[in-house]
Amino acid sequence: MKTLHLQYFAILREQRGLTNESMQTNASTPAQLYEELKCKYQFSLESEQLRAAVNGEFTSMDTSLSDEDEVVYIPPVAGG
Amino acid sequence: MKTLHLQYFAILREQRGLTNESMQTNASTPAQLYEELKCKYQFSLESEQLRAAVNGEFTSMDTSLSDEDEVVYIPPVAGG
Amino acid sequence: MSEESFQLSEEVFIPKEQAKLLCDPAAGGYCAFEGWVRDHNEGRPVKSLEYEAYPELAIKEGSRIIKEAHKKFEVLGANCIHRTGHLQIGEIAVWVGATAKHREEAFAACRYIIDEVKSRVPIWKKEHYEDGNSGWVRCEHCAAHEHSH
Amino acid sequence: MSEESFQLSEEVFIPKEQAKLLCDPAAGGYCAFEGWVRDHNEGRPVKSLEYEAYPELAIKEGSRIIKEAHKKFEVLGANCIHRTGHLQIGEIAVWVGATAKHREEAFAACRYIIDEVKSRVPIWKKEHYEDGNSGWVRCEHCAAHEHSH
Repeated sequence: MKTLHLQYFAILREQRGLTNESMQTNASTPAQLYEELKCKYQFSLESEQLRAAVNGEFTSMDTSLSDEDEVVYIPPVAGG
Repeated sequence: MKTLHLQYFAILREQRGLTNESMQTNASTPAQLYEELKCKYQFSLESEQLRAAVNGEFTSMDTSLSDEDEVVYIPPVAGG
Repeated sequence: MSEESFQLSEEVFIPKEQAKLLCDPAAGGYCAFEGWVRDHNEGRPVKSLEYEAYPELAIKEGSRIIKEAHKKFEVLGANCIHRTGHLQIGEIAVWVGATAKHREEAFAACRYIIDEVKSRVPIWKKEHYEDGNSGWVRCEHCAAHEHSH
Repeated sequence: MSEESFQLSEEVFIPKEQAKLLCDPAAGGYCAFEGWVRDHNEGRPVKSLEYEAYPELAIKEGSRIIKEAHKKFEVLGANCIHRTGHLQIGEIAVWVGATAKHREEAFAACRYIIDEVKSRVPIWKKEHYEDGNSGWVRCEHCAAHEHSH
């Protein structure tokens, strides 16, 4: 089990009902973790629509997660 | 003979040494008139580099001039 | 190039003050783009907009885009500032300014920056409609789709 | 579209005041271009610039260009103002602003207007160089050529 720190933005923040949380998980990639979260919190976005950021930088959804990593899922952006 | 009114701008104004004049001429087109003026005042620009405006509107260098027309030669522009 | 070439702002900002930072006697052309909050989107009347950013990464990614513009085009200066929070119709959501010796490069850089910012920088837009509904742009269609099943 | 969509100005003007005229709640994008007096041209240090217009025809042709931009692109508003007289380094020689629902059209219209204005509107530019010489841009090469023969 590792501890991960999550921050939520935009639609994910609203659907989760909070801005950040820490959790313990066996998920080894952002993609795996998202499937867990999606199921638990009924997120409407599919994994394929998201990008992942780990420790403040964009990364692949299939990267390996380490203990204490900060994970953010990036829904489709719409700036400007 | 017809009377024509000329306005000069930019390099033509400087080479002519005045901003406008009226003159009597037998020239029947702006192109013909320009050859007359070029010779008389040693304008440096060639006829092919100029556009003509008659009575405040662009026109062909080969248009027919009428008595009392206002003629302006447009050197290559360089706005902005 | 300043470290603050890409900024987020919770407050109204004055484009002219941003433009001043780009003054340069070698610059012959200055191109600016402003994104304004429109009163409608895809036929639906919009009352206001909310912008939310992931600030840390937004600033990183935005600054990278400005650096790319410097590499791709012969710009003398380029800046971008993006609002966050609740905006009313007519407010400026994003401003981009770029200067160059010649206008071609100023236009190209300005266009590049706004295009990339809109597609890459983690900023999200929630539209509040006249009818009382609201939705996250580019995220809600899927949501609606999910709910209808 | 206002009759005064293309103007000449002997005095310094404030772009922001021009931009205000383009405010429109339906506009999502605003693109502006400013031509600034540069401190050099083709490698030669420039001290100041002089712009001379044939006012009657410049305003007619400039207004035609704005009308064309309205026809070619879905612009909501477009304006252009061009300085005349003696300008110092850094001063704004020309300003173009265009608004549209979407940024693509705002960029395209702004670009179209400045390109056409520069090539079609009867305005001439005389450069005063640091070395005391001066010359009418696009007219003097020929002059020099003539004199050398």
